[in-house]
Amino acid sequence: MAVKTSAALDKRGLNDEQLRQIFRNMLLQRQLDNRGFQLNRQGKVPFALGSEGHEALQAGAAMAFERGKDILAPYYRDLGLCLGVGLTPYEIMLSLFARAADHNGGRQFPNHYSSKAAGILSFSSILAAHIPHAVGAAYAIKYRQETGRAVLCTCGEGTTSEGEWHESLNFAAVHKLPIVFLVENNLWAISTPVEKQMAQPEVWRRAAGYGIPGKRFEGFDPIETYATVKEALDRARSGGGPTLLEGMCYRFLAHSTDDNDMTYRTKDEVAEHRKSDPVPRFEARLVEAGVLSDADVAAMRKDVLHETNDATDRAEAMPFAPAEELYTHVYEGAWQPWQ
Amino acid sequence: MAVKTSAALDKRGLNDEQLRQIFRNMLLQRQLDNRGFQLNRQGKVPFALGSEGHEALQAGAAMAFERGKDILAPYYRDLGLCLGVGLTPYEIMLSLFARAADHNGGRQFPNHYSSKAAGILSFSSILAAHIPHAVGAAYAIKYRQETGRAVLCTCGEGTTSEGEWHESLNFAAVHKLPIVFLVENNLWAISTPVEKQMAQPEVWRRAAGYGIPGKRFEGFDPIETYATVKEALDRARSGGGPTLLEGMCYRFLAHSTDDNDMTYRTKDEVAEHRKSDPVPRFEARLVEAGVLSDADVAAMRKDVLHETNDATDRAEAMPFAPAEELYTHVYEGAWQPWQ
Amino acid sequence: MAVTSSETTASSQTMNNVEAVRATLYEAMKSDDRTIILGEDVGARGNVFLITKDFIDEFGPERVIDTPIAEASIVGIAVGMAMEGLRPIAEIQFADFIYPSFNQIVGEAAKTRYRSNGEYTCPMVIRTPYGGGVRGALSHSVSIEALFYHVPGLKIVAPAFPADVKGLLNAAIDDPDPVLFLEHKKTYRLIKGDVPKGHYTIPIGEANVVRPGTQLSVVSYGLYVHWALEATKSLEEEGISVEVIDLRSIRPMDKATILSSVEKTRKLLIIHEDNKFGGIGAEISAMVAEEALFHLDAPIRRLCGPDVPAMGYAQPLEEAFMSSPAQMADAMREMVRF
Amino acid sequence: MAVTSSETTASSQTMNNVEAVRATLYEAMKSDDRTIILGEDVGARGNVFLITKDFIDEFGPERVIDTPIAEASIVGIAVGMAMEGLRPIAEIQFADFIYPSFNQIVGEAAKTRYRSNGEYTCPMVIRTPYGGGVRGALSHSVSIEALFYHVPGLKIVAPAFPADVKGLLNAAIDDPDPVLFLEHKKTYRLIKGDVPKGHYTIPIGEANVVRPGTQLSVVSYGLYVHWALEATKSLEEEGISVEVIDLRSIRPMDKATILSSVEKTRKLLIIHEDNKFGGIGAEISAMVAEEALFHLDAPIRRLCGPDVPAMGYAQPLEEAFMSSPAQMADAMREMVRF
Ligand SMILES: Cc1ncc(C[n+]2csc(CCOP(=O)(O)OP(=O)(O)O)c2C)c(N)n1
Ligand SMILES: Cc1ncc(C[n+]2csc(CCOP(=O)(O)OP(=O)(O)O)c2C)c(N)n1
Ligand SMILES: [Mg+2]
Ligand SMILES: [Mg+2]
Repeated sequence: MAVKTSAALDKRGLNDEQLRQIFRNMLLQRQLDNRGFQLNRQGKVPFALGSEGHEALQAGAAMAFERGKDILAPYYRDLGLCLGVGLTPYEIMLSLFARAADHNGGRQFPNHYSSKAAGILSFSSILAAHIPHAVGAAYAIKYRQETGRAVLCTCGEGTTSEGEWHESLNFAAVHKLPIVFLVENNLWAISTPVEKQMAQPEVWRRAAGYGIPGKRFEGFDPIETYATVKEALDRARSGGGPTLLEGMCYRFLAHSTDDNDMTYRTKDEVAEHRKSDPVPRFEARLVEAGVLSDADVAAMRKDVLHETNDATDRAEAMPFAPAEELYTHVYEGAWQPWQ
Repeated sequence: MAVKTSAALDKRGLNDEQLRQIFRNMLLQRQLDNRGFQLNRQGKVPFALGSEGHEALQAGAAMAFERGKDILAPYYRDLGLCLGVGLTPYEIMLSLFARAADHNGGRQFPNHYSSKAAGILSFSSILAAHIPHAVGAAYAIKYRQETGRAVLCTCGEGTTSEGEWHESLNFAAVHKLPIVFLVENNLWAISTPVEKQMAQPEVWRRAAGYGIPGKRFEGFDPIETYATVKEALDRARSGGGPTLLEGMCYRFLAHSTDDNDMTYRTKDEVAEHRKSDPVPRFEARLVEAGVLSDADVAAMRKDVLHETNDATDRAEAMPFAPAEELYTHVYEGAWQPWQ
Repeated sequence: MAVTSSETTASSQTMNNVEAVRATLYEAMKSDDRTIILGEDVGARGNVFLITKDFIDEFGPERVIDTPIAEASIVGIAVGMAMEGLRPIAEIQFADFIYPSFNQIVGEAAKTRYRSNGEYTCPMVIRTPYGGGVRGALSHSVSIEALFYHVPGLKIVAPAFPADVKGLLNAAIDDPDPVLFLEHKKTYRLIKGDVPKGHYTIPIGEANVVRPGTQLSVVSYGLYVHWALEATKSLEEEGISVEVIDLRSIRPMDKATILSSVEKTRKLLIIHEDNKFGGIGAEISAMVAEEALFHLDAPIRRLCGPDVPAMGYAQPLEEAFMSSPAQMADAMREMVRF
Repeated sequence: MAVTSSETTASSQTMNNVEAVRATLYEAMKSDDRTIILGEDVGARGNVFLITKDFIDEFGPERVIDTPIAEASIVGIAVGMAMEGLRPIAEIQFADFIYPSFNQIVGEAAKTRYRSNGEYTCPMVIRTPYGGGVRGALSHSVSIEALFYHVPGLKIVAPAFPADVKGLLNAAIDDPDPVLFLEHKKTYRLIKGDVPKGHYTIPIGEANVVRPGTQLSVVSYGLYVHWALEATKSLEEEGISVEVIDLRSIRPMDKATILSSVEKTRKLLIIHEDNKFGGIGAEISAMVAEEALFHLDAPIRRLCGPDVPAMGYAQPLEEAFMSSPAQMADAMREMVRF
């Protein structure tokens, strides 16, 4: 996973403001991740899960998403994608603290972000189950002839082993649906390395079997990610059908606060990947290219920390849903099955 | 689907006796198929299902199977394969008549052949559900280091859309299991044509995505089929891992006696494919090559008819399982849950 | 598109169950272009029972989707369509093939509203033919209701009469939540009846007293309602009066109707085709034992399918599995005489 | 490999439930090389609860298989292994993820022996942690027993005590038919107890009277057995004598033990964590209403999880779902005073 570091930054159509937004998203992801793990250590939340290593991929992909038009069908590791399409750190923290004001009312695990307003579909913890939903949503878009709209559907590489993944890609291909399947390949599915998940380790190569385009890209590079995802989304939006993308990245943290990754991988392996950490890399590239000054970066970091602190405090101060809320939204209307 | 018709028959390692066995299997399949539909019209059996058009593929593949060693995990259209690995017409007729002496005791639909003695796994009507079983059996073979054994697992092209198909191929590839996945592509899944099942119509192209060899072959040619399946089985038997094969054929009859194929395809389409009917084609090739004389063929036909008549009569004369049999084989041993 | 019918009056038509399903689906397709039918062989073949015959010609392949053979995604894609504003009607060709979609029904469709705190909903119908008596063997005969009736978030209906088929299928299509719509395939052509013209719904969750009586309450659903009615007729001559309740909806279940009947007759017989242990009858019985125990003059009895995996294909194995009207009459007689 | 234990005598050891699972699996792996463990993260990670920690080093990756994330095939491949002579123990990482494998469990494993008229069998175990009280939210807390207990051909056990875990897991592994082995994850480290050394089995299908009493029979299983016992202790001072039955096996169910207890106490309270409607309690209640109606001095009562899709992640939503020992004591008191 070599990342290009040339002074002459090829912006692939992004303007400087967008580049700064991408970078700010990456900083915010990392800050929020840190905060989650910190709060867990402090005993304030029973569970947290980080996306460190996925920042560039997610910030770049989110920049290709059209707010108010596209639909995102994410998975639990998509903090940066959800921020990038419009969720606020406050909403993220409401999810972490499971407060009543959370989109899910504190019902779901943290990181299971959904927001009808932001175009983020609701998903469960059951891996791959959201992928047919994304396909169904893409079908609705195509059926209503809403050109200019597409669905971006993500999952980890481990999740591509599920039968529902296969069925979904096949159906989307048959119907040439406006959807991009973005696989975030971080080389691990909890403790299971890619070699135990698939005999040939390049997920994108399965695309040909479905008769759709497939591509692998460097997910540590947000600009390449943006350009690749945008090309695929543009194709989807204009009737060109689905694409299977595979962004290469790495999971720097343990799977979650419940996991100890040192039981199955070595410090050295993690350290080796840390050398290509996309956050400092991208910072260096932007500074080198004059998109940001060192002072800008420092100010941005301060700002991101402040926003995270503020979101944490505000969310923490919010109430839980009362016990009666256990009984709402089972069905619409009057029938109360527990009576 | 052009079939070679050259006088100089390339036997691909088959001896004349084997060629005659293949041809006889094909004749027997067709005769038994006819008999099933006939008995249904006569009101003697409520259901029949034929494999016309699959004869060459199945007779050729069966010849590559090693009796007493290999395991067959078939599906309901595999009359010829099951005959080819050792089932008798009498056993076929017991299944059709659902008699007590049937391997399944008359419990399952006809055509759901299984026989522990012949190495044929038991399967249900639920499409693709048998494919992981075949993989599990292949795992057992590899785990016990029984080289020289392999599993031959078949399904229709329509069944490749199921999630379990994907999961099975992936697992078999990861573990380099001794198994051959043979897809019998007859262009239709009941009324659903291949174009509605997959965006690119070549199933074998999915092999690369799993990191295993894949190959399409002419399933109207039993010799090519034999050679292709044998190569793949030999690879499996000697530790070379799985292969995905796709044999091209056509379903000449309706899906079953419950189907009317004229609601979704034309007489012309069927007639067009009938022109390449593998049975007369292979007959002509064998006669031309001197493997069989016209008189041999006539004798063989007579013999096959006789065998079919005999099997029909003997099976029909057998009793049904008594009602009490409903209660056996739920569990082993003493617990009778219905009491 | 004309619906086949043998008799027609100004306000109603005689049709069988399969015609009622067909006519109702047709009207739903006509009246709302958010309605999408998807499943195996629903297009050119018009479904294996010809329920959607010619629909594809009239409504196009975008609205009548011949899916690949992949039940998990048939339901899962319908969930996504429903979340995004369409009103999908997914078909599982035979109930026996619903197992691969269990995750999408139980884990996803039934929980979408709940887990999103009401932000996303899942208005969809899953239709499927179930039940035996048609020589369907192990995998074309099963009853599946008990595998799903425990699931909050889901509704389940299983009508027995053509008019109920129409009213409940309309209600299911209009329902803002996922509904599993079970059609007993043996009743498809066997059961005929008057069906009111025009759009109407029958509320999901209301049972129907299809025959009033005084000495015994029988609760059933699907094919067995008809067989139970047949049995009661033979008992009439013996002076035995049996009340028959057609459950119609399995979840929600109409407690009130069952309880008030039992309070009157003081005896309860539950009859269903599905296996006994953990079947629908278990909940009915438990509910009555909880709420009307001291109204009972006899133990509650369940006449159900035996606890074996399935009916066999061979006729004796199918017949032994099913309860006949004669067996039902015997059970009724015994209970009344208790 | 030493099993962690706090106390050891000549004939038994003190361990918690998770240690009992681990020790039993270890012995099965040691004693029979047809035993294969397969599932997600069972290898280097040693399962998410460390149940199979270090197994892969001792028994090798051929016998401790880190599968791809694909539950249908985890179970389906185990079925094939079992048909071909191995003795697989498949793990579903959390019970909530068993849904995608429903087809393989219900349609295949449970019917293999039956459909092949006994020619093929399916001796395998599916282990999975279930249940709430651990802040597992919608998809790491569910109870799944009622989705499977209706299925002939399958056996289901759900032990509550370490000694039962060992005895029943051994029985499941030895069983010639498929067994769904449910481990309440909240009891994993919470519940400790004496476990006899050496190989022994506890017959599947036998309940256990864990506390004798005279005024009320309480039937429960899993975590709630412990909470019910806690509740009975507080009632002792009030002079209330409650008999507590730990079901242990859900299918087959031990009718005889339940009936003889109810005949003695004349009152029955069923307690489970799973939703009420169609839950295990429904069958228990129905069975008693059928066979011991006139022995009852009070309506049967079920204290169960509410009929909502799941407990929430937020603490109030989890606590509101679970029945507390205090609520159990209240229900017991009410019934005894009835
Ligand atoms: C159906 C299902 N099976 C298993 C799990 C448990 N599980 C949660 S995350 C995970 C690993 C997923 O790996 P991958 O798809 O690569 O995503 P990553 O976490 O690496 O981003 C597993 C096995 C689950 N949530 N759902
Ligand atoms: C899980 C499941 N879904 C649907 C069916 C109904 N069904 C039986 S055969 C068939 C078509 C299968 O087509 P294909 O795999 O191409 O095999 P072919 O019959 O053409 O040989 C279908 C849909 C089934 N048996 N199982
Ligand atoms: Mg991963
Ligand atoms: Mg086909």
